[in-house]
Amino acid sequence: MKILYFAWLRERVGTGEEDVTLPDGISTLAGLIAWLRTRSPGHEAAFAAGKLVRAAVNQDFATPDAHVANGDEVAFFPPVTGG
Amino acid sequence: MKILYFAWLRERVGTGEEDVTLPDGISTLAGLIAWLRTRSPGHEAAFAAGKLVRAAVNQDFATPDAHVANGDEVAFFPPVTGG
Amino acid sequence: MACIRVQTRDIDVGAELAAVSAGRTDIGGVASFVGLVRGTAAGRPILSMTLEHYPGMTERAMTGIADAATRRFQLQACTLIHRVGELHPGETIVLVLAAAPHRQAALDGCAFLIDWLKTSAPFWKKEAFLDGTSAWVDARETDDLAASKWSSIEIA
Amino acid sequence: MACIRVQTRDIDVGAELAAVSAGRTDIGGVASFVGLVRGTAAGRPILSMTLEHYPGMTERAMTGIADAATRRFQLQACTLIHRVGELHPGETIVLVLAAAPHRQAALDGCAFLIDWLKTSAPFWKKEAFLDGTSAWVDARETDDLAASKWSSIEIA
Repeated sequence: MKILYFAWLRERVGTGEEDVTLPDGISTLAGLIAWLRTRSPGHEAAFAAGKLVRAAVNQDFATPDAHVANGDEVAFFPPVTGG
Repeated sequence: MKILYFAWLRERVGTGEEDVTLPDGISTLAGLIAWLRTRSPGHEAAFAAGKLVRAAVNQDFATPDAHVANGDEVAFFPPVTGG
Repeated sequence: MACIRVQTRDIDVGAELAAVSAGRTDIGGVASFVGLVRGTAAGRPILSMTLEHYPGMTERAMTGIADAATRRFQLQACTLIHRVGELHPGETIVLVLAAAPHRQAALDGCAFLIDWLKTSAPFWKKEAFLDGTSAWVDARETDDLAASKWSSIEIA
Repeated sequence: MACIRVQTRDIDVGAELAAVSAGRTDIGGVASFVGLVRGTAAGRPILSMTLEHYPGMTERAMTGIADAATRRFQLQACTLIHRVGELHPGETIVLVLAAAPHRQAALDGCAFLIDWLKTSAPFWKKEAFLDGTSAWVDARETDDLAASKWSSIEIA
């Protein structure tokens, strides 16, 4: 699955995009985040911001209980600040 | 004093501007209107619209009890419809 | 910082907007309203619309409205341009611009200015219809209501 | 009738406004909001501001907002243009246009669009200060409140 990072999440993780294979047993956004945090200190630093991290699954805003599967595009970013 | 007419008041009176000398004893806008109505059938037709006539004395919106004197600029017009 | 004009020529909205913010970096937002001549009135096709004003008093009224909006919404700049003379469907009648550090003041200032301009500035419209007739436009009660909402907020 | 764009180049407000009303005589008013880069943030001088977006999702979100506004305010046309990349103080960040037969719908549609654009479209701003430091802009609670007032009206 494709994982995208924006703004300061991108800077902390160190990349804007990575391709990962979802481990068996993970099927929710919350599970995906818990697993991604273990991938590097940068990932851990990005997700440590907790409540300030927003997510989208296949370009729709998503909550932690959202279903995720290989083939999905999942993005993580801070609260939006455009306009 | 200078009297100005705008929009359909101008069309009914037949002129946009006239110079008049205020007769003795008239000192309010209401008195001026009563006198102007007697000047021609066109004036009468213009002021017959009654509540639809607005007025300004020296370029400020004015009510019937407003004081008027020779030297003033008095204008009559319908409710505004700009914008 | 108010720009007030009554003119027969067309209004260049881009140029007016640029003029408001030229050389400044303190403005956060500019809200605007552009009024256009519609092709029909109460379903009847219009050939043209002629706008008349009261030279002198009209500009004074517009200046008064601009000053009131500037004080009330702490505007950094505002522009009121109203056309007069004969206009045709699709043409611009009026432009209002309100600039402020943040968007809510700019949006509110713009709405205030156009509401008051419609109810308090001495302009009169006459519509010429395609069938050869013409008629002065009647003042609309909804316009007076739109302007009066600002007064009640001011008192509250 | 919605025009949605994310672009790096400057926004020509006059041209976008002309495009909305070109060849039409049914539009009575066009309300707009232009957002500009201010020269300071919390009192600190800014050198530049860099805007990032999520290609694909951002345009989808903007289209969704435009469709919602069009339905809700019966807009005849609307335009949402947001810039990305490096911008400098005084430059235009965003343009919103809302066209309707009467002014209130245009004004309300415009306010709705900019409130939602600020709270729901995936854009992120980073400010570079004159002193060499830089920081991502925090989301402001007042923006969420401005957008939420529309939801409560919808329910009422």
